[in-house]
Amino acid sequence: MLHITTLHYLVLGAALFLLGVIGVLTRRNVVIVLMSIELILNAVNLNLVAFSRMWGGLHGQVFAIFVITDAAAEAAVGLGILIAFFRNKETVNIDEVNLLKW
Amino acid sequence: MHEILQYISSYLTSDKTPGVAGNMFWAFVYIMLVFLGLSVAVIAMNWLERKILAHMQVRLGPMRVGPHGLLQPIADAIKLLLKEDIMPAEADGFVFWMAPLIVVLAAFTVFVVVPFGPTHAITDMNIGILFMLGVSSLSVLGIVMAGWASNSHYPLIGALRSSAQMVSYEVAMGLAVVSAILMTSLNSEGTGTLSMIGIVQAQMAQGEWFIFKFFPLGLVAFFIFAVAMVAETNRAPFDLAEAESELTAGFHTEYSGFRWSLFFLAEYSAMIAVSSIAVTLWLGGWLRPFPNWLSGSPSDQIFSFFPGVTFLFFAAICFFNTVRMPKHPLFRIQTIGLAGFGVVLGLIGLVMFYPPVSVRVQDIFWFSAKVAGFMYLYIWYRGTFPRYRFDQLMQMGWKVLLPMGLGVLILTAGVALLQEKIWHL
Amino acid sequence: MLIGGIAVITRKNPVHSALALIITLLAQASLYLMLYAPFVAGVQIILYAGGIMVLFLFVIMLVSIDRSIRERQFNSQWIVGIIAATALGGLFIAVYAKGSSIFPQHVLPAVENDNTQKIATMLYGQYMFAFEIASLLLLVAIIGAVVMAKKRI
Amino acid sequence: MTEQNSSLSHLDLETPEKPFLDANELVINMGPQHPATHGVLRVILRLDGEKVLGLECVIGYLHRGVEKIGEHRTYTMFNPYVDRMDYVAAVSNGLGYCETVEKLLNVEAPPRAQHVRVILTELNRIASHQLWLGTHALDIGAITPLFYTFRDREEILKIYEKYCGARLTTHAFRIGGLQYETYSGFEKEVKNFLAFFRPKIDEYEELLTTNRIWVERTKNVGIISAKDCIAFGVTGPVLRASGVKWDLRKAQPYANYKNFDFDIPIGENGDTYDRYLVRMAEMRQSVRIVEQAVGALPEGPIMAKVPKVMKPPAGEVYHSIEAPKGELGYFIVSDGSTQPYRVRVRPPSFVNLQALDVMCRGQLVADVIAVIGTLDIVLGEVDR
Repeated sequence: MLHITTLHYLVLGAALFLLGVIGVLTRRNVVIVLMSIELILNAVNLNLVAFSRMWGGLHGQVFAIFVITDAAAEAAVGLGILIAFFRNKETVNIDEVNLLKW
Repeated sequence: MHEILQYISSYLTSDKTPGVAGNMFWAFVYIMLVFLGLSVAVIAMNWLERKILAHMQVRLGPMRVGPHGLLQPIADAIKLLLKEDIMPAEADGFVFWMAPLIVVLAAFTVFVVVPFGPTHAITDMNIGILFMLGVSSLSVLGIVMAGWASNSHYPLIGALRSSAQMVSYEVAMGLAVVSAILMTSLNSEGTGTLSMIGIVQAQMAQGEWFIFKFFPLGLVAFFIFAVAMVAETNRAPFDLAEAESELTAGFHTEYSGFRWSLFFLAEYSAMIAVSSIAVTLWLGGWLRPFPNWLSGSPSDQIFSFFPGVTFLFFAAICFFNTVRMPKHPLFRIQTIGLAGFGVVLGLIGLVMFYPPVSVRVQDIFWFSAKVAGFMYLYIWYRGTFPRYRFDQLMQMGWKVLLPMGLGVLILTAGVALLQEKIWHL
Repeated sequence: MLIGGIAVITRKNPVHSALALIITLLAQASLYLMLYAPFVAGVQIILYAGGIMVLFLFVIMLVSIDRSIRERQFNSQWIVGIIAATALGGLFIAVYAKGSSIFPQHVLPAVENDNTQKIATMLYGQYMFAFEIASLLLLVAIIGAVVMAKKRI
Repeated sequence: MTEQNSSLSHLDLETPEKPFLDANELVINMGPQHPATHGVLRVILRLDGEKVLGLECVIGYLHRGVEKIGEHRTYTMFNPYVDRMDYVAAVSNGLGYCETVEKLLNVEAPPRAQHVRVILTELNRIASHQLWLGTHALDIGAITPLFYTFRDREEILKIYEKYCGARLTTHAFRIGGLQYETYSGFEKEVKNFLAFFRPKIDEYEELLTTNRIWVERTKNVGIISAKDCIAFGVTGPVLRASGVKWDLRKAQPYANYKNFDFDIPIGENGDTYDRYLVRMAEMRQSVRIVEQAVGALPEGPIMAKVPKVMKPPAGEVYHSIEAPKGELGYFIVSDGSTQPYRVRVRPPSFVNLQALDVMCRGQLVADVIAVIGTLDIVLGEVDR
């Protein structure tokens, strides 16, 4: 039987992280960019929990909870900005976000 | 063969739930039992709701299919299954198909941790209550998906309304739950628990249901939960998502046939699920009234008669109505059917007097009786209250229940702390 | 889970992306359970799947999506983006290939019974300050989101 | 499509608040097939999110040309047609028409006929208010009152059925008096009904008046000031709920209302809750009137002397009565022949419906439904 070791989790986390990075860098839709950021955060969380399992402590899990909190805050603010932006410019394309003030 | 039998019988002496004991066979049996029980409960609930509501409104309700309309839900189910399954042309097929499945899955999965008795649960989780709240909140996703995938205005508005409603009332609900969980930690070790079975055992150990704990704090928390749970399940008076006079049927307007019946099933099982949370947290779960005061052989005996007596009572109602049936040849089959139903109920009742059965059934009976009380409340609300307006609903959630929940939480914590200090002094 | 992740960044329709992300998150919750972290898994389900994703779906439905589906999906620097990501991936591979030996092959036996209590003790004990800061952060986020989304300030 | 465009183009109401960049303004079509528009009313709503910026009613889906039909029938033949306008208050319609023609002919119904007319009309007012209460509560989400009111309305309809054979479109009166003599036991049955009905009003009130959700849904919803009411020509309970003590039964007594003792209930705020209270009080007053009328029912003939072939003198007449929904007026021009030259009806629902826009502006969508309910419109009367 194959043992799932920490390394497996880490590789999975890295792959997720990469997917997130690709999403952030290439997509135009702001909503999808925000979702890609969530992917990145999740990859980090996975690593944290996997390490916490590896060392047998719970610090990693506590940190994961903090990261989830931050993700919630980030999503709320990001989506708030998005709505304000959409109301003014009627678009959700990140290319067209080129003004700091309008 | 022998090993398998041994594996099966080894669990019978265990005092754990099959999930915790890791016995796959019994876990499977329990899952099937819960699923079956739930389906029967939903069918019965459907009939009872129509009947009770009708009698509240000086009507008779279903009377045609079977005696007193007893077979009506079955006829309805057959009709729904045979109906054409319509999907709007512009709908997003995959999401449209997924949505009812998600809602039903979320509604059924929560029953994994519902404790019908100290060992009568599929499994006992360390994070039981958290799991229940989390999984039941997943049904919001299904609702939003259903509303969006229908590609139509009324379902979209309905879906946005009901999801906004569910998300906001979840906060108040969570606060009420936390204050109950806080009460579980009031023992000599000072360790609380999130496990559903643990919560009931804590009530047993502390000698009172949490609804009476720190009177009136437990009662207020229970009240908050009771209001929030009606809003969670989108029932009257918080049924704006399905406000017939405004939005036809809300998020499932475009659904028909089998998929619609899935939503229906999910709504009723969600009602049962939240009611069982309330029962577990505040009303002592499977505990019978006064488990500590009236312990000992005579009262144990008396209380063990309750399930059987209840079924005999139902049977008696059936026989009473059999006598009252019109004496006309046309009604002969119906009369015989009603009498037969009464006989079946009576036999079940008699079986429940048999000691081994009565002991095992008792926990389940008390739990179901408490949940049934909540189900009656749901129907009663529907017959009594007008519907809230959306802004009033939000106001109620955020400006009344949320501050109340916070206050109760802080007060409970304070009182618990005081008690602990005094205890130690 | 990876399929979900890929779907997140490739679907044209943001709603499909969001659903794929939900699948990813739920898969991750089950991984947490496998890692004996039930509390984190519960939080993941409640907060991510139940809260954040509903918020996302809400916003997607508020901003009309009909137009954005038909448009170009990837921005103009996508080549640069892919190259950068590939480089990062190469870095990961290199690191893990080199350092795989430092990870223990055995699996620690773990008890899950008091996981929640331990996390609670840690949150309110050792990480009290961080916890408070997190709550402050959430407060700021609430105010920020309300201010941003409000029509007139 | 063109109809909708044209009706939208002259929807030039000034908006209470300017919507932000017009991004959120939404035009929604409610009806003509909608469970809460009480028939085939179509309402075009302009919304900012959930807030109503303005609305326009599109009517005429139930137009049957009642007034035109009147020009081609003799005075007697036209009598049953008026029952079909406000079909939940058919008796009131008939009373108004008969009295108008009597005024034109210069005859007066004998006292016994007058008394029976008052009894039946007031019973009709109760029935109409009951129907209003049931459907209004149903719109707001309380499903139970509907069945209670229909149960009790049934008793009134039974009395009608025994009296004239019809339940809804009764055609109970004739020009100059009554169609039929009362059946034996009529008085007793009416008295029995009153005894039965008094506690029922308390039952309705018990369900709704102090119900927190009901109060929240109706208080400060759809407010209309007395000034606006008068400007729009709004009459009936809607006007009285705004605080104007105007009831045609007192202001220009017809039939023999001046012989009966009753009060005019009025409200203060002119909101939906006040209209509810006013109508509940009116039911009680109706019970009072019927009680007095049935207690002093005089003997005598039921028909005045009217010619078999009615040829009223040339001229015109306007007569109005207080129907359950407001002022119901008939304007008849006679050219001396057997048929009216022109019949014009002033239906209360039609005039009251105009105020819908003012009452709904700045409210939420859910309130529109409550306000349509509280106006108590019957589309048969609006469209005629």
